[in-house]
Amino acid sequence: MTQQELTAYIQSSFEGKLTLLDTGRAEPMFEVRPDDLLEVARRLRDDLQLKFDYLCNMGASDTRERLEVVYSIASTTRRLRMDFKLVLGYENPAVESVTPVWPAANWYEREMNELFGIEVKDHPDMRPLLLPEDWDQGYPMLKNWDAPDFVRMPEL
Amino acid sequence: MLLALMSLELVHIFRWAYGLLADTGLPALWVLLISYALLGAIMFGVLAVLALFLVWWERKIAGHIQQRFGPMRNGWHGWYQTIADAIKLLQKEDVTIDARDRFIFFWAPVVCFVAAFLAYICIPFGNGLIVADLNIGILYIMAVTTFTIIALLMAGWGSNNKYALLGGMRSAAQVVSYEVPMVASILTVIIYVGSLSMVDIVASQQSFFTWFIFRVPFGPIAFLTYITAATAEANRVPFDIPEAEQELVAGFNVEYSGMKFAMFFLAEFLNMFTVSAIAVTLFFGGWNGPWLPSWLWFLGKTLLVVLLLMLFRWTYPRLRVDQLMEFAWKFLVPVTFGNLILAALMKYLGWYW
Amino acid sequence: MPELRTEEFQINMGPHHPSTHGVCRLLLTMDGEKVVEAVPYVGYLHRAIEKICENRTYHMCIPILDRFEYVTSMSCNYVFSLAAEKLARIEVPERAEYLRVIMLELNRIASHLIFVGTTAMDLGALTPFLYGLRERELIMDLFEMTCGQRLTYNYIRIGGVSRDIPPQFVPKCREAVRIIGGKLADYEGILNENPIWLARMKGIGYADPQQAIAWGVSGPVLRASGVKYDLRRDDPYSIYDKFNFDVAVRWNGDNYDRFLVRIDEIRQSLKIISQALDGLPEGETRAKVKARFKPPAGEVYVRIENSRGEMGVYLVSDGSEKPVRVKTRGGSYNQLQFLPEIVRGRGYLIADLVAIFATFDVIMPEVDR
Amino acid sequence: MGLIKKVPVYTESIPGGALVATSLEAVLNFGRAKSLWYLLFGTACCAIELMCTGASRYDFDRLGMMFRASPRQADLIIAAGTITKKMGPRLRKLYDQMAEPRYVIAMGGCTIKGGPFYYDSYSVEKGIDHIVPVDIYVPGCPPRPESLLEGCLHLQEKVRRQKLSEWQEK
Repeated sequence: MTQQELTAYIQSSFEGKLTLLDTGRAEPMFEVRPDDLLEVARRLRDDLQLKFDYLCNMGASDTRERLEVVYSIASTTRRLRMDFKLVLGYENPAVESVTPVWPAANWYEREMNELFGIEVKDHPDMRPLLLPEDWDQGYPMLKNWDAPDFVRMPEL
Repeated sequence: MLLALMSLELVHIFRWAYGLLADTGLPALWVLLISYALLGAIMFGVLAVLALFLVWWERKIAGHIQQRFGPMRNGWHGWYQTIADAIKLLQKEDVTIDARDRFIFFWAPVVCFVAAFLAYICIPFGNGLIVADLNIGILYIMAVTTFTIIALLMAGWGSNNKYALLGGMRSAAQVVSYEVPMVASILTVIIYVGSLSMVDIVASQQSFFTWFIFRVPFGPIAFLTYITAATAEANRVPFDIPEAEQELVAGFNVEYSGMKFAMFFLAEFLNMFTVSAIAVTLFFGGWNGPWLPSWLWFLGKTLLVVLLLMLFRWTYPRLRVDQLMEFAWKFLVPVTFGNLILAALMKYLGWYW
Repeated sequence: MPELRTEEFQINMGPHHPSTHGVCRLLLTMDGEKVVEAVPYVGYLHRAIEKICENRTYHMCIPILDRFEYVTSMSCNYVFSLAAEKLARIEVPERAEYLRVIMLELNRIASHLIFVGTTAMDLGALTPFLYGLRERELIMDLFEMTCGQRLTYNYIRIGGVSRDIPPQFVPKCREAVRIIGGKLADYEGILNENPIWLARMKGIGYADPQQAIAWGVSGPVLRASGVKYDLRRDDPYSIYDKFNFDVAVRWNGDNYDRFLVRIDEIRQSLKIISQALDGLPEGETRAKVKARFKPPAGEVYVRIENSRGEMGVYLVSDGSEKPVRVKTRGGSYNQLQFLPEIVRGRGYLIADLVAIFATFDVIMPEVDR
Repeated sequence: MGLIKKVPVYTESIPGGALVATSLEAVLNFGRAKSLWYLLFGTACCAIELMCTGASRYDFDRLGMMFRASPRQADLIIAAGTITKKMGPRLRKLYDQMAEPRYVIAMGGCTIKGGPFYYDSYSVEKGIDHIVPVDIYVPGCPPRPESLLEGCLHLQEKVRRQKLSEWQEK
């Protein structure tokens, strides 16, 4: 099942939920609305054609205009790979936890919550993961946050 | 001086000291005490040097097995490396944690050190070179070497540290359960010698073929079970779970530093030497040997057995606690008792030489 | 006799512990010797690699990502360069691809040799540790010959490799391959048939394949549980389809199989290297890449098969010379996440936990980034 | 032990005591220098180089340096690898648990001044000399085993030149 067939199949079966973004590259990048994330994720995993049972990577990224949460998934049996993302605003961003579908997302979500401040709803055990216990200086990975001894690299 | 001393028989030294002091009018008890103290001092000197040598030898053997040199920079092939270690350990600050059990924490290394030394009273280093030829020799040694369990338990409990406690508990369980096969394999020798005294045991193995290891079939089996149980007694790999570095950081001696740690360190090596000395006396005919002086034969054979123990350490992984216990009770004890019965049967039927 | 009141106590296999490679803290609730629950606390090596990369140009990110996984840092350079090349659609010359494969496989062998050493050391056998590192020194010489550094190479760059290999590299590499192939028999001699080793490793730490996939475990740990999933085959990158090698798979998913899978992988890597050495073409070793490398705007997630599983980089660029977002994914991250699932409620002793932790081969920079 | 610290005070007072003190000093320094037991402590890439230095090609054991697992028995801590803000207090606790004549080798750029890469990272301690007193700095990222061995030889030199009187405050 090549990438084109995969993209066509997804567009046909998920017409409302997953819209294709034209990044003009080999890997298809889809977009999903925050509220039907869980339902799409469950269908992606259980669909017999797709069987995306393996969450490769999940992370947030701050592109100065908006906050995105990107999920990269793959299927170990069907040799398929796909990415889809979720766009969130800057004021109190929140996303549902996909741990019921892919338990692998557990630590990714904890890290995302800690570094980006994206609140993850009904996550099994939300504890800080990487930062020191007494960290209270905001969310470091956001673009507008700078470390105290931050040295901006001079423009070339 | 050491060589001259060794050729003399210890009993002569005792009589010479006794005779010298007898006519000075000191009360009899004092004379006895002083002469025995002199013997004790000589024994302490010999064993301290021996322990230092063993520590250096183990690091060199480990080095060469692992394709590296071991201590090289301190003297020719690092011979005074252990002396440097000892001087350094002397200067270390005596770190005492305040949450410890004061009395037990302090006395644990002393008990361990003393237990290691007590066993040398009736080990025959050579012809006549024995401090006191007790007629219950081997039984005395067995009783004394189990003192180390108390020392390890005291160290484990006294240092108020979870790792140390685990190490202490493990060592108690291990040494107790390996005591049984060890004593049983010793009994197979005693049946044929008829007496517990070490000198008699050595006397019964005069010629080469009467060495106990050649009395097939129970001799070799008794030796193998004895050596396995002995490695467990001396807490050596693959039975060194009390101070398993990877699991319990440093086992029972996690809280000890400086001279206290040095005592544990030397006691471990002395235990190893005791255990191999007993193996030589029982199975390899003690100091019997054709041309060389008797004590040289004894030292050579014991160092060979010590080498065997060291090879174990650097080739085998470590057993888990429950596997170790299982091995002791489910395999070693039946084998040793079966061997004991076999030996007794052969003695009764007269099929031995 | 009233039932003996036993109490579970908590012990800290803390940030500094001989058997946690690096700084990982496991809070163990123990019932006597049995481990009831192991909760990992991480973050002791969190160096904020991703935040730093946002303040560097693309070429400067490569040495930073070297430290992302310092045991196989060739694959870190490679995965970032692959992502940048995919974004900018750069064609990598043939010789550079071959050199990259040779370096990646050599680095995989070096990482597995460290694994053999540290696993044996964690189970008490100190000698295989020294043997493993002795073989690894051969590979260190090869790397030093080409890129001058023993551990963090900065050799694979965007568009190819930094410099060509010296003439005596190929014969020395063939000799290293021959020696390491022979020495594997040594390790198997010491460890595989050793009854104590078998007793400590066989049947302990069973990882159920479905659960492993659900938790995102990848690499040798997954393949030891019977899932034949190797990115060099299933999501082919570079020129791996030119070499014939088979994926090392084992079926009963315990410690012993995780150990054997890695030994098989060393053999497969040796096979790949010898094939790559035979087919090494001539030609220049780097495509034309401007110093102020500005890829077109876009985002890509690229993943490769590293010695600890799937290593991926999610790269976002907006056309300037600094990346907008570099999200790195390492294999140990999910394996450490998966560890409590295996240990919970199976009554493993602390010695088993140390063995499982060793065969998971978790190193901390991948987890803490 | 505490006793050693009082020795120079008494020996200086008796005539000709200075000679005794200096010769005693030489012996004590020799003992400390020739057997530095280092603690198994490594956080990042430098820990791999520390392992290689302990392995068979470049061997620590030649210098009489044996690795010890518990801080109580170690008298040298080689801080190998990046020390993050979360790891700082732990390093300090380890240093405090070591027995008195203790030394620290700061191995690698990260432990000297935050390293060549992490100067603007928010979670890395810029050098460990404000956490533990450092004796020898071994630059390099990661430093080659030879430079680490040279660092140890320098430390042995430094230990041999220590004065007993100066030693009391340490």
